[in-house]
Order: sequence, then structure tokens, then C-alpha cells
Amino acid sequence: MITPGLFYLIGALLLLLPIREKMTYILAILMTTAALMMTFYLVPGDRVQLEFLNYTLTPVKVDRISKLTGLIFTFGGLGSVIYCFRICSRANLRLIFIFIGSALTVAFSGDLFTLYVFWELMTISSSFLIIMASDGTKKTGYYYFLIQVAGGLSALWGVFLQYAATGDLALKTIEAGIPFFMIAVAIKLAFVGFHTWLPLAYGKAPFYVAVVLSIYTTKVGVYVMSRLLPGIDILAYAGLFSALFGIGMALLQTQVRRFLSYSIIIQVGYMIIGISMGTVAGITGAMFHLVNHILYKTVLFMAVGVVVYTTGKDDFENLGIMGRKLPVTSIATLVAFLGIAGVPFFNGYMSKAIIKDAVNEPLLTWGLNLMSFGTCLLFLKFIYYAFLKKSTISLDKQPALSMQVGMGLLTVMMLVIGIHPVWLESVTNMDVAIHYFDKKHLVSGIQPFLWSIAIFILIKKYVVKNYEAPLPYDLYRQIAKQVVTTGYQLSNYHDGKLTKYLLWTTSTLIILLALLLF
Amino acid sequence: MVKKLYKLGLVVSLGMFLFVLFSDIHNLDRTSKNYLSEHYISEGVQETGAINLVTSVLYDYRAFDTLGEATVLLTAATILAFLVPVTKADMLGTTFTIIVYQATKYLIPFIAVLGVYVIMFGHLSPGGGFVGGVVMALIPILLSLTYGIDFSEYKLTPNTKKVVEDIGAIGFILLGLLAVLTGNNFLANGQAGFPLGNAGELISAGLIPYLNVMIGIKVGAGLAIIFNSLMKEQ
Amino acid sequence: MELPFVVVTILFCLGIYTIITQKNLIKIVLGFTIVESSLILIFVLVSYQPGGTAPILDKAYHLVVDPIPQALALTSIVIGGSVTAVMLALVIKIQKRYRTLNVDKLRKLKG
Amino acid sequence: MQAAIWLIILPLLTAFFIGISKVFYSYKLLFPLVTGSAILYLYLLISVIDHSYPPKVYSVGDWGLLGINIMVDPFSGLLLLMIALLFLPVIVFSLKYITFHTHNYFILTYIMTAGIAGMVLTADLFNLYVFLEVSSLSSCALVALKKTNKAIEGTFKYLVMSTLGSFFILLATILTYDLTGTLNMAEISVAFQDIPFQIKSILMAFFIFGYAIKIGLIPLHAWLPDSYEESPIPYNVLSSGLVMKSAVYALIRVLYILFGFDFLDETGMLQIGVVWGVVTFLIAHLLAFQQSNVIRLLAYSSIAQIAYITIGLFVGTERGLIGGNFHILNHAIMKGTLFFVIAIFHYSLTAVDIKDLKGLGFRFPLLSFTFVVASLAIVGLPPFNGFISKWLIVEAALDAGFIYAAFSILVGTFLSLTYYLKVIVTLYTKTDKTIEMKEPGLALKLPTIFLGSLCIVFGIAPSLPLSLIDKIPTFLLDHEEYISILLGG
Repeated sequence: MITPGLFYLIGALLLLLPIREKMTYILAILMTTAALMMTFYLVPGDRVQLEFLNYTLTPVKVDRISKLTGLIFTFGGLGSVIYCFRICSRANLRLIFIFIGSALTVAFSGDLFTLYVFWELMTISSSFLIIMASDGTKKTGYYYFLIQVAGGLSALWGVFLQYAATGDLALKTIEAGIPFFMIAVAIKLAFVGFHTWLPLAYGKAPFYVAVVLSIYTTKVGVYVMSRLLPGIDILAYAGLFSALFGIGMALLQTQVRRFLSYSIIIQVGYMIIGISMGTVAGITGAMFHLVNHILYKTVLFMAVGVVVYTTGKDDFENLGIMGRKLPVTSIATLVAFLGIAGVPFFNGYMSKAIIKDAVNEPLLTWGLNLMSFGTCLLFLKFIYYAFLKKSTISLDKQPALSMQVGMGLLTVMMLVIGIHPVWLESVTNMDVAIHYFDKKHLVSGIQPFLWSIAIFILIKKYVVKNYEAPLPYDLYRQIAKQVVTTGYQLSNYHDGKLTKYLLWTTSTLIILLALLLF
Repeated sequence: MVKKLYKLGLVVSLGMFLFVLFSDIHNLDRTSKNYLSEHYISEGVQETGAINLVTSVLYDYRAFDTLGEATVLLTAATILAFLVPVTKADMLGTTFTIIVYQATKYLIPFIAVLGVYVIMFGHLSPGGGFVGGVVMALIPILLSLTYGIDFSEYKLTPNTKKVVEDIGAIGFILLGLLAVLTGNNFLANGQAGFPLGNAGELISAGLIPYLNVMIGIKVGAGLAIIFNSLMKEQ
Repeated sequence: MELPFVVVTILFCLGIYTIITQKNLIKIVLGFTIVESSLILIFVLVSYQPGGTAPILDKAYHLVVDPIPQALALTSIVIGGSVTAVMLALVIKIQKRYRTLNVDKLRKLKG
Repeated sequence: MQAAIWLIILPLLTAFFIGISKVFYSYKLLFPLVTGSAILYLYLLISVIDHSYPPKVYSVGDWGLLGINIMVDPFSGLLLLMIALLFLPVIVFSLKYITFHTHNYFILTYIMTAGIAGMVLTADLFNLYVFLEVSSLSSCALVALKKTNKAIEGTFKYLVMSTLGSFFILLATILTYDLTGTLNMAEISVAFQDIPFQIKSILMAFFIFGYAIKIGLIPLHAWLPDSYEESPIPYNVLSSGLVMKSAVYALIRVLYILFGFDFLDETGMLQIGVVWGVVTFLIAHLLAFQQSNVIRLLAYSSIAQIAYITIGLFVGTERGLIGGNFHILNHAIMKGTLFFVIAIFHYSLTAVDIKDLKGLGFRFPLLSFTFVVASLAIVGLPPFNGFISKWLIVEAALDAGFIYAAFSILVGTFLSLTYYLKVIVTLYTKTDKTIEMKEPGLALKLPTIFLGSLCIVFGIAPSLPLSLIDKIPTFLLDHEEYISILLGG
């Protein structure tokens, strides 16, 4: 048995071969489908063990949660690879394959070593995706790489502490070094305060890169959090805070992709709350929400991608093209919108319902309602620009067929899950014992949506207004500046004077002697 | 001023440490005798066949060190040969009276004989390859000093000296390898069956005189190269 | 036996002091030769034995000094000489290129 | 063990023969002589490494304990392995790259290699000093090879610093002889047990100071970037890969064999070493970020990596020694690759400033990829070799209670990413400038890619070198075994 991620990694290697373009497509589809099939037939409980250095590693370990994550990862991989293989270069496709492959391996890893290695591999491949994209993204890529590696190293330190405390590298709830794992996960999740990379990277990177990154980067964080840090109460409030912050920031954005990235922060808030409950229902709800979120957020990113592809920019104004010229994209966007709004019979509804059921604190319940309401309000803005507002934007070129196929694939899946949520449970053998379509859930699901429509009509002019995005204050840049200044001063001391160097040398000798003698 | 005092302080404290170290060593109660040097002194003559124990240490017991230092000298000569320009040489413009030129001419054979003597009798009397080599190097150096570098290098071109130096070094290694041919370790002398002869005779001590010759050649040529290179001006 | 050690210590420290305080390149090289001389003096001190003679056993066995440090001293003299020669060559070269012997003017490499 | 002595003689003979062939045959004999001897040398190295366990003693001149012994054990086997991995690639590379003073370059390179092999193999304290001088003087000469102003200045600084270090090593060596009456390391080690604490500490300080200058720990490092900047770049591969490492080797040999682990623990040298390492790499990383010249950047990075090695070796546990030794090997490979790539850039368009590298990522895709791999490896990101050794070092430091050191290594990893990423990003920035360049041949590319691929191979299969390295700690932590083998032989 092998990890499905291996298909992607092998695919990346095979793409090195000098094959024709058509063959590339066939290869890509073949590999992604194979990974999907492989994941589908994995049996929970399987594991592979391996001796490395002097550890016993478990590179593959399947259980229900990882299977669910793996399924949605491979499915998203299939959709996004189909979406982008026509429009990106082969080098980038290779990086995308490595990225997806390592994300999948993380999802199936059974020990911290494997997890860390592929976690960093994800960082490396995604950073190079951003860096190689164009000259405009160099600085973004630099920033992204550094922040992600900082997170990775934090996780590594946590791994060391955990290993030193327990002598075990198995993937389970962490006992030592929790703060460091928290920082690591928080950076991946774009938690408020650690979120600076997310809008920057997704807003600047080419749209197909943003599509791929949005599927995996934050979601791997969610998965790892569910594995390592479940049931930490305080995080639920932090998640709520993060989501509310996301709502506020999203409202101020003028660029659709930045808007969507802040919306990711909101949705991740749901998952954090679910996981922090620590109960089976909570975690299951979070994982289902992860599935749903991947589906609709990817579709939204894809739709925006189509807009960027056809009109060249991703301002809100440009969305207007959607309603008139791009039928497939429009349908997909609508379905995704209803999904993200949590309207019954669309996919977001089911997981939100599970999470809401799992939460038993009034404050959090209210928070969840507020979050749903905020999300709806935000996306009404989106819908307004896309379908209601008059627009004069014209098409530069037609979207590629592959883009629409990839988007359609995910949309169909969304509809299936929305109409028949129990199917998702049965595929993964996770029974949460909940009646999705009874009165109580329907009401609580539809309520925020209706309210938001009402409010939207009332305060429309404030919502759809183009605010000036606030200048972001970035603590990390300040720290970096300090460090660079220190380095500059140190460098100034090396002014080439041999006498000075000799003086340092002799002083060292005396210090050494003194230290050793006394 | 502060800097100067600081430097002075550093050196003084280094001196203090050194003094502490020396007095500690001096006060150390040393009962056990130094078995290595005892052995060399009592058995050295029988084992190596050389009367001069320094030579026996340099060319037999610790001949490997000698190879290393020969290499260092060769490296220095190589560096100087390429570092300092080879193009034009000029000697301060001093001219000497004829007495100096003639005396130099007549002195050279004597120096050569002295050099050969010191090298050949290295295992019997004070001296050896290094000292003899230095004496031999005096010949080109004297030539350079009196007749100028041009003449000296006309008589003995730098290339010739370089080749002589290399041959000396290679010869040393090849002599060492002779023992390997007879199935012994590198640089073995008495153990490899080379006749040690009667201690005190010229042809004795196995390989030591030959090693001396090689080192003498090498050091002479090397020093000549170094000296001439340093003197050259553009 | 104390006095030679004092001399050696003073020589050594004087050399080091020359190296770290002097600005003139030639003087720095001289500092190195001073340190080297003091080291060779230590070799001599180490091998010294009261009443001993040079380790050449052409007559009957009698008290001789330790031959090993003498051999080692020879080696280190040669090494030191080579290093000094290379240093002087570099000084010549620097004088040609920089037109100065002040060590503080050697500042093309920094940072 | 006849092959062991050939490891020292063969390069020397080659160097001398090149000297002769220069006069009589000019360039005709150079190529066959150099390559033939390098290949033969590789064969000898492999056969010696193969027999490095259990350790073997070879007595030069058949004198046993009376003379000089050379000894092959796993620790020296590791250093020989590094010579084996680097030497032939460097020679092949240099044959194409070096166009000035070619003969001298090869003479000095061979002498330097002989010196390093001698340092690695010898079991005699004074012999160690002699070979140290051989390698450092020839290494100085190689720095000066270009004869530009900067090269001369760098050489002078290097020579002054390195000679200062040598003096203290020599002083300590003489006094050690005076105290123990012998120069054989094993015998010294035995005799040292009766020597008072104070004398031993001062002697140890001298040894450490002397070798630390050659290693380049901050603040003894200032000569190092200066000497790298204008030297022929293939030499830098050997310099950072072997010259620095041989000094580390000698230091560890002297400390662990002569003084013994218990004494190091007692004097607190282990703590000092670890703290020194931490300070060194933090400062070196900050300094490296400031550099605009890639070679200087790599030089500072070398200092930082050496500091990691120092930490690994001074942590004082088995895992630490394994990690440190593995990092010695890895650093040689990674830094070698980086220098090779930069050397090719320099060969093709004389670019050594970071800003000159613009757009080369698209011009030389494979080489730039190699550069990226090697720099990510040196930063310490998985799945490359640098990660494995850093993992081992951090784990060992944590085990031994040096928590601050372990944490700082991770901070250092982050800092090192900042400047390597700067170079990488510049490599892949498009530029409008039309680049005029010489096309690098296979002779330049092949060694580079060989070393670069090792970065990946040793990352995925670390057990290949670790099978050798795993045997090292037994001979260092407990020097009794080493001593008994040396005395018994």
C-alpha cells in the first residue's frame, strides 16, 4: 500500500520527461484520477511502517478523518489540475503536483517526522509557485516563504519538545510544546495576527496558483490542528475573534481575490470552533466543513480566475462580466454562494448545522450566527457586483474549456453533497446522527441568510461601497527591519582593518584563557 | 590612548598566563625519565648508524616530518616564483670594485666544497641537508649580490633551480619508497635491510646520507629561488 | 632555570605586542619573527640538560642533550622561514600595489 | 595499510612531477598527469576508507612507537571520504576553469591535498603541525593566485591570522613534548593523566585558539571572507570543504584524544564550545545577509555552518558527534555545489555580485536548480541532506540539555533562509539585459551536478554515509580504545 500523494510526486517526476503537450494532459488526468481511486479504496486502519535513522516512522496511516481529508484533497486536486493544466507552464504544473502530493502525504502521515518533512515540502513548492510566477510576485513569494518557514520551524521545535518529553514521534494529541504547535498551525490557518501572508499571497499570485493554494494551505493547517490540538477551549473564542476580524477586513477590500482570502479566514474560524470543542461531533463537523469549504471556495476562486483570465483584472467591477458572458461560471458561482451562505439544500448548510449542534455555549452559538450572517452579507456584495450591477466590461478572450470542466466537476459535487448530505457520511463511515432537514435546523440555517438579505437592502450603499483599504501595519516587517539594521551595524565593524581583527583575536585568547582557568 | 593601554593590558595578561604556565611546568615534580630521548641516545647509533643524533631523528626516526617541511619550503618557493614578477631584475645599481668580483669568483669553489662536505657528513658531524643546502644556496645568492640577478639567473635559470628542487623532493620520496619495494614500510632504513655499516664511516647509516643529499639539493635550490624572487624588482 | 623562561615570555609577548600594535607591515612581519625566535628558544630550553653537550656521539657515551627538540626546532625554523619569506613577498607586492606600508590602508576588502 | 601512506605521497609526487613537466613539456603532460593521478588517488582513497574499521596503524619507517605513526579510523575515514567526493570533481572542474598559472594551481592544490591527508591520518602531534603548515601555506598561495590587489590583501590577512594561530599550536606542542617526553598522541594522552589541571587547561586554550582561528569562529573569522573573495572559486570548494574541516578535525582529535572527554567536561569547555557556536552562527547569519558579493555571502554562511558543526561536536554525546560529523560531510557537499555553480556563473559572465545574477535562472535552468537544491539543503529544509544532520544536531543538543542552543539553531535556520532566498529570487528575476557569455562545457557542469545530486541522495538515504559515521563516537568519547589500538600497533 502506498500513500496517494506518491502518485502526484511520481507525476511531478514524469513531467520532467520531454513529452508532448497532449501527453501532459493525459498524464495529469491519469495521475490525479489514480490518486482519487487509491484514496477511495483505502481502508481505515491500514498503516505502513519504515525504519529511518533510528526512528520507526509511519509514513502512511489511514483512519476515517484522514480518509475524508484525503478524498476531498484528491478530488480538489483533480478539479484544480484540470482547471489549470492548460494555462500554466509545465514547470509550474510540476510544482503544483509536488505541492498537492505533499499535502496528501501530510494528510496520511502517521508520525511527526513525515508530517514535518512534507509540511516543509508544501511550503517550498508553493513558495516557488509564487516566486516563479512573475516578476511582480518576487517580494510576495519571499515574504510568504519566510513566514511559512517560520511556522514550519515552530512546528519543528514543537516536534523536538514532544519527542524529548515522550520519546515518541507518533501523530497524536500533543503533550509538550503546545504553544509552538499553536504558532505553526496559526500561521498555516492565517489566524488573526498571523494572517499577513494570506491576502498578500492570494491577491498577488496568478489566479491558478491561488486556486491551488486555497485548497490546501489553510486546510492542511485545519487537518493538523484536528490531529494535534483538539479540544482547547480558549481557541474557540480565538477562532471566533479571528472570523469577526476577517469579516471586517473583507468588507474593506476592493480586490476580489483579497476579499476571498479574508473570507477564508472567516470559514477557517468555523473549523477552529468545531475542533476546539474536542468532541467527535465537533471535529467531524469541522472536517465536513473543510470538505465543503474546499468545494465552494475553490469554485469561487476558479470563477474569479475565469474573470481574471478573460478580463485581466480582479476588481469588483470586473465581476460584472459574469452575469452576461460566462454562463457556466455564473451557475457555479451561484451554487457556491448559496453553499457558503449555508442555505439549506446546499453544501455549506450541513457542516454548519453539525458545528452549531456541537457547540453548547451561548456565546459561541451567537458568534456562529453572527459569522453566518456576516458571510452572507459579504457575499451579497459579491453577487451584487456579479449579477445586479450594470457593467461595461467586455471579454478579452474566451475561458478555456478545461477551466470550465474543472469548475463544473466541483460544482456537481457541491450539489450532490447539498442535496444528499448523508452520502458524505456514508462514504467515510462517519455517522453524526443528525437530521439535516428537520424544522429546527432548517430555520436556523435559513435565518441568517434572510436577515442578511434584509439588512443588505437596508444598508446597501455602505456595503457595496469601495472602501479604501487600510494600510496594513505589519509587525514582522518592523522586526525584520530591526534585524537588518543590526546586521548592517555589525557589517560596519568589519572595515578591513587588520589591526582591529588582530585585536579581536588576542582578546578572544585572553577571554578563553580566563574562562578555562577560573 | 585607551586602545593602546588595552592592547598593553592584553599582552601583559597573556604574559602572566604564560609565566604561570612556565612556572607550573618548572615546579612540576618530574621523576619519570624521558624514555623516548633516552632510547634515542642509548640505541640511536646502533639503530640508525648515524653518529649525529639530530640527523638520525630528522632523517630516520622522524623523516616524515622532514618530508613535510621540505614540502613547505617548496611551496614557499613556488609562491614566490609566481607572486613576484619574473620579468625584469635590477640590483640597487651598486657596483663593486674588482676585488669583490674576483674574490667572489674564487670563493665559490670553496663554498661549494664546504656545502658538499656539510651535506655528505651530515650523519657524522654537525650539519646535514638543511645546513648544507643553505651553504650551497650561497653560491647563487653571492652571484646575485655581486654580479646582479641577471647574471645569476643566466648561470642558473629559475627553471633549472625549480627542476633541481623538484628532483630533490622526488628523490626523497623515491628513497623512501625503496623500502616499500623491499616489502617494508615507507622511509624504513635499517629495518628494510639497508646496510648501516660501521658507525662513524662516511658510507654508513643506510639511506641517511642519500636523504641528506636530496634535502641538500632541495633546500639549496629552494632558498636560491626564494632569495632571488625577493630581490627582484620591477 | 627561571630566568630563561622569563626571557622567553618577554620575547613572546613583545612579538605579539608588535604584531597587534604596529602599523608598518614590515614591523608586523618582524613581530612574527620575534615570536618565532622565542618559540625556538623554548625548543632549546626544553632540550637543555645541565652539563650536556650536542647529541653527536662520536666519542664514548656521555651526557648529551635531548636530540628530539633540536630536530623539531630545525623543522620549525624552516617552516617559519618559509612563512616569513611568503609574508615579505606579499609585503613587497602590497607596497607595489598600494604604494604604502601602512596596514590600515589595506581596506579594499570589507563588510 | 600500505595504501594509507600513498594518500600522502601520491599528491606530493604528482605536484613535484607537475613542477618538472612545466619546465620541459609545458602543457602537454599536464592533463594526463593531473587526471591520471586524481583517478588513482580516488581509488586509493576508496580502498583506505573501506578498511577504516577496525582502525589500523601504519608506522612510517617501521619504528613503531619510536617514530611517526599514521592511523586510519572511522573519523579520519570520514574526512578521506570528503576528499574522495570533492577532489576529482574539483580537478575536473579546474582543468577547464583555471586559465592562469595553471601549473602552479595544480601543484599547490595537490600539495594542499597532501597536507590535509597528512593532517587527517597522522597520529603524531608535531607531524600534525607540519602538515597543518603544509596545507595552510599552500592554501594561502592559492588565495593569492589571481594576483589582483584584493587577492594580495586577502592573502596577507589570511597568512597573518593563520600564522598567529600556528604559533600557539606550536607553543602548545612543544610544551606538551616537554611535559610528556613524547609526541605520539596515545602516549601523550596516557601521560597527561598525571599533569595538573592548570597546565592542561592553558595548553588546551592554546590549542583551541590556534585551531579556532583556522576554523574561523567569530571573532576570529575576519580573514575568512576576505580570503575567499578573490581566490579562484574551485579552490573555495576545497577551502570550505576540506581546509576548514581539517582544522575542525585536528581540533577534535586533539581535544578528545589528548585531553579526553572527562577533562573537557570538567573545564567547562563543552559549554564554552556550544555558546561560542551559537554566538558565531547568529552573527554570521546577520553578516551574510548584508553581503552583496555572493562569494562573501557563501563565506559567511560557511562560518555559520561550521558553528553548527562545532555545536554538534561539543554537545558531548554520541548523537551530537554523529550529527556534527554528518554535517561536516554535508556542508562540504552543499557548499561545494554552491561554489561550483557560482564558479560557472563567474566563468560564463564574470558575475559574482548578487545583482549580476539576475535572470540566470532562466539562462541556466539546470544549474540554477542545482543551486536552489543546495541552498535549500544548506538552509536545512527537508528533504535534503542538510536537514537530516541539523535534525540530529538539534536532537542531540536538546538531549544534552542545551535547550538554548537547539532553539537557536532553528532561529539560525530561519535567518539563513533570508539571504539564500534573496539570491534565489534574484536568479529567477527576469532582466532585459542581453547577456554575453561563454557556454560552460560538460567538464564544468558534470562535477556540479554530481555534487548537487548528492545533496538529494544523502537526504533521502542518510544511511549511506551514516554507516561510516556511526562508528566514530566510540573512538572519541572513550579514547581508551583509540589509545590501546595506537599503542598496541
